[in-house]
Amino acid sequence: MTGDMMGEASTSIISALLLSILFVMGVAIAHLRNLFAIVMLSGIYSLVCAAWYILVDAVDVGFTEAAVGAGMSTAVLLGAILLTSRNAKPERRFARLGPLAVCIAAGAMLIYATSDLPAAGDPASPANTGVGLTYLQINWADTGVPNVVTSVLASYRGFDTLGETLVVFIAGLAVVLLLGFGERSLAETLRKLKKEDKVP
Amino acid sequence: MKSDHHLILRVIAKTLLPLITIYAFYVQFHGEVSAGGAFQAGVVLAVAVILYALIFGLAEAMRAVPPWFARGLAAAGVLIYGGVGVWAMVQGGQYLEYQALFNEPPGGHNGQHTGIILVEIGVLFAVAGAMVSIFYALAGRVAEIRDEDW
Amino acid sequence: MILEPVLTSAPDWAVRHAAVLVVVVPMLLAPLLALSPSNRLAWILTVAGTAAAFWFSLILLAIIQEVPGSAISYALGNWEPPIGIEFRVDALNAMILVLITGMGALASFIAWPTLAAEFKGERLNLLLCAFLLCFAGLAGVAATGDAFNLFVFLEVSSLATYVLVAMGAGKDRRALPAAFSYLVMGTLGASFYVIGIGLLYAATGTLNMADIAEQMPGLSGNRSVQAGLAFILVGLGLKAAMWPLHQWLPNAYAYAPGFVSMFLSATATKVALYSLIRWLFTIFQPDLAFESAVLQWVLAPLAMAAMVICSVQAIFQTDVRRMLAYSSVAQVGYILLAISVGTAAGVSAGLLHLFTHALMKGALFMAVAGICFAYQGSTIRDFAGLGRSAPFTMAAFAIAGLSLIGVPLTAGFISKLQLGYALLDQGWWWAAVVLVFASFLSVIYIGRVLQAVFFEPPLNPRKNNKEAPLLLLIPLWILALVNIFYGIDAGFPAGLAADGAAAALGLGAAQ
Amino acid sequence: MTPQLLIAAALCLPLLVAVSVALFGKVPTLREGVTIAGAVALFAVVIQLTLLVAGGARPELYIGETVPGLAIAFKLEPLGALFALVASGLWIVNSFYSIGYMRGNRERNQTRFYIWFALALSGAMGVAMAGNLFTLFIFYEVLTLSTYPLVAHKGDAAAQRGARTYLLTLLGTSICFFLMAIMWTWVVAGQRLDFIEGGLLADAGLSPFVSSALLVLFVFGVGKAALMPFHFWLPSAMVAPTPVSALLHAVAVVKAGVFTVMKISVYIFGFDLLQATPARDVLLGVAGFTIIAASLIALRQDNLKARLAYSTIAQLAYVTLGALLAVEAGALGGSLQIAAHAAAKITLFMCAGAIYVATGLTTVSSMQGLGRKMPLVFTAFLIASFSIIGLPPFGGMWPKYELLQGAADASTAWIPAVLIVSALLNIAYLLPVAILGLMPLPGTPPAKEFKRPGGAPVLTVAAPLFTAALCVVLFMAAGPIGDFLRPAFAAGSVPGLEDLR
Amino acid sequence: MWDIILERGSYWAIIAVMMIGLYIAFSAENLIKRLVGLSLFQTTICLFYVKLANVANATAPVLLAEDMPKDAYRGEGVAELVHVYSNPLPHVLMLTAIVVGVATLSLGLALIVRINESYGTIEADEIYASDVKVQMAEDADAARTSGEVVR
Repeated sequence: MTGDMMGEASTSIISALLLSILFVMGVAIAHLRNLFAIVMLSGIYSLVCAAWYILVDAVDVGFTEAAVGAGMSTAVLLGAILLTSRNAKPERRFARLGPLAVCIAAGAMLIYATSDLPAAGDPASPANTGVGLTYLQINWADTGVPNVVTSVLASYRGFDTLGETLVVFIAGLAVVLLLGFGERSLAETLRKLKKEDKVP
Repeated sequence: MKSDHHLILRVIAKTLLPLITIYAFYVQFHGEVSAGGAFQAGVVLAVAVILYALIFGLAEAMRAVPPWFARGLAAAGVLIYGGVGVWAMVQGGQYLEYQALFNEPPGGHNGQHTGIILVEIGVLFAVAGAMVSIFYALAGRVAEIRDEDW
Repeated sequence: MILEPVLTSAPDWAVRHAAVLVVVVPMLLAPLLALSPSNRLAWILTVAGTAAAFWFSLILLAIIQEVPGSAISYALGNWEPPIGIEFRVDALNAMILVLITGMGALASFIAWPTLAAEFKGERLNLLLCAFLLCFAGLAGVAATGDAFNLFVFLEVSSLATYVLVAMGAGKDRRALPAAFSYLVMGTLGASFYVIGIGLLYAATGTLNMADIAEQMPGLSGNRSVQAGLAFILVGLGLKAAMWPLHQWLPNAYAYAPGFVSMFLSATATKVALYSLIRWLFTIFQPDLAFESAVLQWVLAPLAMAAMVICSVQAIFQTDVRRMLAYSSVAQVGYILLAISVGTAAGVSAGLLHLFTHALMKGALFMAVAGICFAYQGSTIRDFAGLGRSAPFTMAAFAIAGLSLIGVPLTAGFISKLQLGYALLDQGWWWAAVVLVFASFLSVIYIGRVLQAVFFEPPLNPRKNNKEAPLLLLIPLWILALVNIFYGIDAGFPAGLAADGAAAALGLGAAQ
Repeated sequence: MTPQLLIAAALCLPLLVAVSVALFGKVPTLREGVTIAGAVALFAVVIQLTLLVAGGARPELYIGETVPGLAIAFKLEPLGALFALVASGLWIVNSFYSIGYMRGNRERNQTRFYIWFALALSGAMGVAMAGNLFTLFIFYEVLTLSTYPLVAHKGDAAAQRGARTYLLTLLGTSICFFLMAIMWTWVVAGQRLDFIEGGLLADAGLSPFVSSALLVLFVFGVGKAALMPFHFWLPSAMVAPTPVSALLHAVAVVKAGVFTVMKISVYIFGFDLLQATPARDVLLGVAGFTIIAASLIALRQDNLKARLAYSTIAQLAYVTLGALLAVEAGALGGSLQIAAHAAAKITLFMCAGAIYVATGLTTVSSMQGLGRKMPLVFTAFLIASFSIIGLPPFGGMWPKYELLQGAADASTAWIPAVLIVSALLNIAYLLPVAILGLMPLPGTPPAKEFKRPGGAPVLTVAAPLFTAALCVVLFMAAGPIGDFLRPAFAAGSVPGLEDLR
Repeated sequence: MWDIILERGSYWAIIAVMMIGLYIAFSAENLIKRLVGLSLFQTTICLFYVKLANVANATAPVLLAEDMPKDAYRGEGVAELVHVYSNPLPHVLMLTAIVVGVATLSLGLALIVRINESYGTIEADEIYASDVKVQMAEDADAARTSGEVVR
């Protein structure tokens, strides 16, 4: 059992380390005004999150966060920065008090809530003995798929995933509606390419 | 983009792209037994297209994967996913009841496997199509991404 | 039983799967629209999809009404409820479903005449696709019995809504920041809701609403449950435009395309209010000490503030759509006030007002959309003299406006009367005073427009008289006549609201 | 015809008139002919109904419920019959007068005028015959909304401002107070709003606070009763054409207001509860104050119509006073005042209108000596003034007599004093108009020439003469009217009242 | 004392990070920064959920061979598990939330691009100021012309 306890302790330490890195990066993002740096930091933020997920046995979430949060989000953000501006203006000082109050209120509420939350990692907590445990127990018999996350995602809660697919679809649709297909600029670019072919 | 100072980049990219694509499909179809699944695979697939566009230019990418195709792919993905549900309904089950796809007795896993695979293909299409569309739309607003922009 | 023919004529599969088809049919038609080669075909499909959803929701209502107090449970994927996702439709959902699908059908009807000229090329079918997805999302929120599934559909409808609002940018660029701030606020609301769900999940280990409700009596002292309620309240309050979380609403409604504001005003906040009722009364019980405190000391004062402050703000608007938008926030206040009473009479009055408000605001925004289309303007000044130029449109507008004021023999009067009854019955005469005062304020802001319409000469003498397009006039008059009909014989909506209130209050206790 | 049909006819005839006027709007003669025919038919129907009521019947018409407890129902009893009779009868006179006035004045939008006038009458009929508070409230609002276009008839900025004040005051009081009171009544009476002999709330066991609050809400909520401080809509509505003023002051609107107050005190509260309500004494004081204050203000008005408007405020506070006395004689006096004041005030307004059409004059000071040129008009004015003051042999005497009687029964000593001071003030502000018109002081310049060749149109002179005659008839008919009304108050049992004759 | 910190400390750390995201989303005037804050906030909510699902000494919820008996089907009750796994349900929920987050982000960015095109700025206060200017001009116009109507 000592090995387990050692493992547990080292997990806790690494977890604390990662979370403090997240905290520092969050503060840095709040202070920075260079949007490029902000976007890059947010990408790294996602990567650190991904590492943390894998540390706490959420491999699927970690993978997704790395691909979606660190990869796709950063790419889209960079595209948007290219089209808009590179720097943010400094915020007005007095404008920060209201948000601060909101955050303190929400944070206080959450900390109040944690006093009755089960201890972190408790295998007997309601969350970990409820439906979640049932999935682990019945999954193999029901679906024959070893990865429980996959079977919950696609089968038990397949309708959620359908909704999620719709959300992605809407996002694509919305961006196309707002910005066009890119086809107009495609035609332009093609013309330019042709010109370049001819001129030199 | 016709200048040659990106030659190394291009060569590496050309070798990398098939690998990325294959990796996407690995992630997709290996999702049942290990970490990974259609969302991740879709994003990886989209990243392959994005990489292609970054190296070879947007126009080239749009010639390879036309915008209408990306959009159609996204729509088809949603339709596939929803269609599996309708199929189950037609077979007399509830919506999205994979067990009813082949009207198996309990314990048979064919329906579940087929259903999950189809559904994940739907997700793959939808995610890849939508992400590529988003990239095209954003990138299409500037005529070209110049080196100085990075 | 008025709905019996619907049930007897419906095929078996429709009856069996109605609960899910009401969402799935528009949801699967949407990608087809995106692929549709012609705009007109896309529009026809939209109308068909919303109409089909309306039919399914009528079937659902008919099934519910056959056995009073019953509920339809539809297990998706045939996984029994706590494991799989459940669609659970009782009298409350059925009423909301009928309302939003009905209003959605009318909205889809007017989409073509108001938009066809503006959005040419491939964009109209995509716009309609977004509309249909928004519609499906709202129906999903109303039908689902799973707390997290509710979030997913909330996001489906919200994302579609943001882009729909932003599509007003073709006429007024202010639609863009409006959509953006809606996006930020809406996302924050959804995130708060997710936090609340997480806290509840931590305490109960389940996501099924009925399941959570069952465990609730034993958890009344649990602090994470209390905090969960607070976060859910704020999250859904943001979506429902509860004062002071309403800042996104006026601009969003004012600058969105006409048919979008009509649809949103009649459905989006209503669905959020429905979920609020579901959470406050079915899942949490109002007799829990912390909740009754929230109802009386948080919800009621906020509601009254909304009623007075936003009505006053409405008076000072020069743009009719902004005025109607502020009025919507005030009306949300009415509904929340009724809910905060916490009795069956209160919830019933709130639901009735929710119903009638959808009818009258839908008609008002529809008329404004028609005027915007025909005369290219929506300030009060543009409305001057329209009583002569567009008598039919404006007559319907006037009827709906009177209903909003609460003039007798209109639906609005009945719901306000019920509201007053619920308040006085509980001895909240001070709230009733605020109610009548806010009604008086609505006389002023509606009166301003009506006076300009009927008694002022137009700014520039109009060369030709133009009505709103016929395709818009028909649904507009349907709504106006319904407003009057339910003012004379309110049995149907009042019965729905009473059943809905019973269902809202009863589910947790009955199980 | 069955009683149900009669009631339905009374409600629908004005609507029918409105529709036909809209159809025949292009042909003025036909349009006005239809109006008059409709008015006569309506009067005939109302007379039939009144005869039924006099015979002890209570004709009813039940339409249906909107939600349980909120029915649209009609039931005619003596008070309502009296009001319906006054309104429909004076509609005929007013229609004739309108023809003369509107044509003589070359007003625009005459068709619109006749349409809304007919709709307003429909509202008045509904108020008169309403069987419960809900129905009454509906038609009360119909009356408000349908008179708004009439008040704003001229369409200029002043008219719009006046009409806006008119509408906002009436809607504001009715929504903020009246509706609130109705809702509250609905709650405390167990989801009922019916008018019941002896009082709906009599057995509800209300605490003094609740009954006081309800009474205050009702009395101020009925803004049409023009009790101070909610009286200002009436002077500001003076921008309307004279036939409309006549409608407001004599035929329908303020009458509907005081009628509603009367009906609430008799059928909702009942005399016993009313006497036990602490707020009643305060409200009596407000009514007394209104009588004196409005009369004093009237004294200072030079504009004839404004002076008449304040006179109306004072005179109608009599009815409120009578209703609140909560004794039979008081209520009877108030009800008689409705009829008597209607006849007298419509005469006064029609005279003012006739003067305006003929000469364009509006101020009292410019009318000195005008009586020489328009003797008939000024004679009618004089007769009506006498009736308002309460001199025999004119209709206005009986209500004051009954009110004094009621004040004695209710043992309130200050009310007779108020009534006497008020009568003196009436003399001071009304009589000089007619008397100086007929017999100008020596040294006044001769009256202005007629603006309109031939003076006032015949119809605008004949109509006030007819109603002046009516004032005399009312003096004779007071006895039968009292007998007719008395059953309405029978349930409010204060024994030992003298017979009227 | 230490127990409590060990048990709750990770929650508190997550809450602190969460509030930074919320603060950025509220206070930033730059729209892109605001969106980044929003996405940080959403990401951190995922941390919270996953922390809830964490079970000490467990493995990822991919069944190991011992827990996959042959010919198993759910006839009578649930299976006994040999190993301890972390809770899969919050993982699934958070997969959904992450995808919703990126969808929102890209929609928001598309809006920002459009805003930048029509306003020339992506600072909230400047956009607001220019809107107010337009609104005031419209109101003044309305007041002037409605005055003419009354005349």
